[in-house]
Amino acid sequence: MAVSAKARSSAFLERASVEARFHDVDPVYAETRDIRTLGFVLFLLADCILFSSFIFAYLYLRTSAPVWPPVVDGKQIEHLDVAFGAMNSIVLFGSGVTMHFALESWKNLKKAAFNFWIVLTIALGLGFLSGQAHEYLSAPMTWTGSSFGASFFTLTGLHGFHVFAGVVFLTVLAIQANRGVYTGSKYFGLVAGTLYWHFVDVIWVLLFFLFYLW
Amino acid sequence: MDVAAHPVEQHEAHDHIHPAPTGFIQKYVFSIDHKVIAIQYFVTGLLFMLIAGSFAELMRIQLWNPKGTFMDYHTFNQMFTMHGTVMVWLVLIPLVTGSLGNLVMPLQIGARDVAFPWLNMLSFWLIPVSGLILFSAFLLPDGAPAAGWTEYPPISIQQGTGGIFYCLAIIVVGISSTLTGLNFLVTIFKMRAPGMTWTRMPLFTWATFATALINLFATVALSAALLALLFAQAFNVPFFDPARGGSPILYQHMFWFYSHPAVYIFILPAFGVISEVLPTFARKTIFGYKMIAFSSLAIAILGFAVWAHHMFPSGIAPWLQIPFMILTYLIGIPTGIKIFSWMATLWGGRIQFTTPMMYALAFLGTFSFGGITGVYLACVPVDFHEHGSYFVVAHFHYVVGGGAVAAFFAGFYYWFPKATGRMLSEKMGHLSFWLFMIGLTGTFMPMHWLGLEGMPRRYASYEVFAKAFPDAVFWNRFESLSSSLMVLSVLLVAINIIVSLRSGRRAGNNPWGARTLEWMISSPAPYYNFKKIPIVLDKPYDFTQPLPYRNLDDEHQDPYPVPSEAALPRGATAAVGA
Amino acid sequence: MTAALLERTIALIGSLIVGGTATLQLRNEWPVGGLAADVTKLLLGLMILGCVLALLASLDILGAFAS
Amino acid sequence: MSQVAPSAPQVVPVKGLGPGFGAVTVVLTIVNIAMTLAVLYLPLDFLLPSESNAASDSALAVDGLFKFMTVFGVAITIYVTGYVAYFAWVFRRRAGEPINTVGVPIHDSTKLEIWWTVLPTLLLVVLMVYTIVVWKQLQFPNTAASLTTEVVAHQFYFEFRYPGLQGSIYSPKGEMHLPAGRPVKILVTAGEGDVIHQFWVPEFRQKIAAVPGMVTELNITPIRTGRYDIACSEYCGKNHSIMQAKLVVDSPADFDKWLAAARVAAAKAGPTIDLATGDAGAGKTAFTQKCAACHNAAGGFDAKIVGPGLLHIIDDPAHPKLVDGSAPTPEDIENILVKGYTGPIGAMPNRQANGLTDGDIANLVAYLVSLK
Repeated sequence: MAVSAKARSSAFLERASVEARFHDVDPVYAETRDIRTLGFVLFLLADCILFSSFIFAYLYLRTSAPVWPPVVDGKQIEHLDVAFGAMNSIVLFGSGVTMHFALESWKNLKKAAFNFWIVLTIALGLGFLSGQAHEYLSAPMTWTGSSFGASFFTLTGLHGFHVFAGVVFLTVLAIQANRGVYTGSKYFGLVAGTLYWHFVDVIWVLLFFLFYLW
Repeated sequence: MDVAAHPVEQHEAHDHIHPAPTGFIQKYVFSIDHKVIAIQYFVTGLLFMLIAGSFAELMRIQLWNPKGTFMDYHTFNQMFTMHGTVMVWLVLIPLVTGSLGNLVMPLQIGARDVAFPWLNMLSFWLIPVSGLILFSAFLLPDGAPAAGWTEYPPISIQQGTGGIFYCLAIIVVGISSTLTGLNFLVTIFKMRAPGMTWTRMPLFTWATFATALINLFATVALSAALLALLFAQAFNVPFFDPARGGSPILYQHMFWFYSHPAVYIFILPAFGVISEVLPTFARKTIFGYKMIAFSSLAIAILGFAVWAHHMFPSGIAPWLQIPFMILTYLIGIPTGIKIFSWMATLWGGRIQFTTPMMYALAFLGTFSFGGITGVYLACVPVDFHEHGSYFVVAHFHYVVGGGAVAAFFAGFYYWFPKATGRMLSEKMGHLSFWLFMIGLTGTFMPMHWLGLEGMPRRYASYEVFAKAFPDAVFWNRFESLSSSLMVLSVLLVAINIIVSLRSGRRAGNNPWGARTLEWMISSPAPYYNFKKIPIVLDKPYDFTQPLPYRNLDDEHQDPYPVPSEAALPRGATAAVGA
Repeated sequence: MTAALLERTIALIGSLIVGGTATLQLRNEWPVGGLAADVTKLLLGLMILGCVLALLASLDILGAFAS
Repeated sequence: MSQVAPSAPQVVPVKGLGPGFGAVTVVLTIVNIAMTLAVLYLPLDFLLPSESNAASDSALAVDGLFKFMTVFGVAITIYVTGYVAYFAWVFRRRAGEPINTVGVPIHDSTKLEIWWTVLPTLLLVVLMVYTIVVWKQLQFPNTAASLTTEVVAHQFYFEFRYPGLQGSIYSPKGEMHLPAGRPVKILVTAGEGDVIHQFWVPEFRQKIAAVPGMVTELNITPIRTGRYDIACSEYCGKNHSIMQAKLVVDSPADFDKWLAAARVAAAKAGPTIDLATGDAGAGKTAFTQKCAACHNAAGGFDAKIVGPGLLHIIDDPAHPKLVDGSAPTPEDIENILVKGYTGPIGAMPNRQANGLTDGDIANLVAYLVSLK
């Protein structure tokens, strides 16, 4: 789906003419959209703090532990399965890419393409969640066993909850888009959904590194 | 300064006016008008203040007798915990940011409402929900949470399910204040009147901006700490259990990372109120506008880096104490700049002793004293003696009671006419002021030396200490009596409100002759605030210059506003220009 | 073809495809201005970093603990 | 914007620094000097911690720092409240003053602002240096401690241990004894599974937290004999208010006499059991009869039945048992077998209740040590 710059600019011109024909661009909307975008980005920043607090807790406990991964009942917990983690991460990053295509196709007023990509994104999101469920079932430690389990399950659980909320968010967006709530020029909901989805990907980049690769 | 010199493109985007709210529910219960929400915050805040205040009174009665026979220890522990928790999260933050911030900030920047009115309504309605969860903990078999408003594990998670209700309630109120912070930030960033650059914004809006920064970024860290505490208590997750790799000190780090910025959430809007009240009643421009504005930001940012001064003797590594001590000392400098600038504002003014001004002048005294005892606690070796003693209780009640609450009352008496269109009674105002100040001094001044002598905090009985220092009994009784004066003061505020709402004198647009935008419209302001969004050309504070606004709703606005007779103490005015 | 090997190959190929597409998207998005676009660029960049991490993990360069 | 009522502001000028500014400054300075002298030299025992009740070298250092800050704190308070009151009075609106009078239009003076930024910064730098000097003396004393004692805080009592004597020689109502004039290191922790307490002796001007699973320390040289109160200053549960203990500072001679007497008393408490004669096999049978009901010999610390699992009890790195964080020694197992143990999960009966002879204890210790 790589689009060359020239093709992109023609699409841009075409879209601008479409918007002009629509005449429904309310002058206030540009203002409202900027306000909502700033509000949503600040919300994502606040969410970052939530994860960084738990990451601080994980780092604090890990650096003050005599040995890592910690010993429980005389046995040292073995490391997490990196291969499965890598595959699961790719599923989530893939859904980030497909979501980006979804928004691009909506901007280019290709509703069919939008539906295809957003459904694919939701599917990949659910795939990641099932991967996480498998990871939890086969995890070498329990939530209450040690500080490693406490940090791992709390952080990835919180992230999993955010992914689940994202899937619900995207499903609602897909339904609303098809119901015509969003037009060619007024689609802030979709922008917010994409930003949120990319945010959830980036949080996983950090968690993947902290728990699997370090 | 005529308009031509300042080409300002007309923001027609703001000019649309939503249809008026209809019906009682939409107007007063589920209203999205920031002014109505401010009044809702105020009423809820005052109600919780009375409840938490009565908890404090029960504690004072308990401490009347060193043997502490009035109530059993566990009840007393619940009392000081709920007093602290309710005062911090359901009284001070909602009153200072929700009530004053909501009422004044949108008006001062010339906006029609906050950026997200629905979110504003949700933020308010989370407060009663949180209060419900918190107070229903009293019905639990083990009663309300009883480990202090800090709820340190492991004791907080061994004391019955009250701790879980505490976590849930404070996460809910945390969501509310995070959303309020976000709402105010976006409003101040995006919805200022045309021409109002950052250095032309009123100082209360500057303070609300700095507070919103803290609200947005610090409160979520608290939600994380309480979520971890909830998991630790409900699901036995070993974050804080040393036997399974956890560390009790970890909670203290996560908790105080929020809770020190939280005390700046109380005090920054209080600074904003003082920066508005002093110029108006000294009839003189604020001294050092830029320094005061940037000091607010400096305090907000430095506030994030000092949290471990609450944990000096708690077992953190000795070398770690020094950086936090130094950073805490640094916060003294911007605070000092503010206090000296306010003093310079008084110099050469024409000072009227209205009730808001009385509170503002007293604030300069009590808050400075509280700030200085804060330096004692920031100094590590001295803190080894004073931590966990009544000296700490004295310090923060001077800064919170004499600082944030006194400044809140100044803001309340100052903006009550704008919110309701009625003047409050000056006589009752002065009486409640003196009761509050005398009560505050009588209650909390003796705590300084009780703490220095060695009376620990959170003790339901102090027999052993009283045997070592017999004068402790006298001072504790003196405090218990003085605290009743503060109760009278708050009750008098309530009476003053009820009386004034019914028969207070009409307050016109601008009873105090102030110059910020909220005084340019009617009292109470219409739901859309401004028919035409004004244009701002300069800072509002210079009383010798005409008003720096264009395109005001009131064509015949007097360029040099003067206080109305209703506002001045009796016999203080003469004919204009005589 | 053990399960682990299958996972590694999926991760390897996947990280190349997703990483490549994401870089393309970032390049297309680069000229666009505005807060939403800037934040998207930042997040896409970090996601590309995530793909690189997944790539190195699949090749057992990172996260190769002698378990 | 038509010019309506001509209420142009009437500026009330101020000559120089204002009427009586000099006089007020002089008065405030005199009051300040008087207060400084009072703070430094008057024995304001109740208001300021002073020599009369300082009982450790660190107390003197902290009191010096406290007085230094009080001098400047009092000065700032006097000048701030003094000037605010003076300004409020001198620049008040006079009765009958025209309504449109306004103050002098000065909105800043960089000279003044530089002064009140630089001066507080210098003051804080001086305070910082002085504080770090005192802090270093408190945290890292140069004289080695002649005695290391251990304080273990439990819910609602302190337990004091002295070196050379196995286990605690004091019942919960016991007193802590310290020698005057000798540097002492006090290791402080809380009992296993207990909560955070704080060991505070106001007369020493020192406190440190007692955190379960962590050892903190205080370095003190008591300088005055006498009886003092130890208080717990961190909320630790229902009876936090009555969690106190007595601290007796004796003269060095008295202390040595007391310590020797305490050692004899501890020795008489029970003949020291010769652990070498222990036989693991016999220990195993004794274990199954008397201990298996509450303890699991095959499981780790978490394998609780009533008490903790005892596998790897000796060398389990994850659970530092003893006060100073090192792995338990056979003597400690013997001590628990003799004295019993009250943990958060339940209480273990002592040797009389379990009916353990010396031989049983030696065998059990051998068996438990063998559980690798």
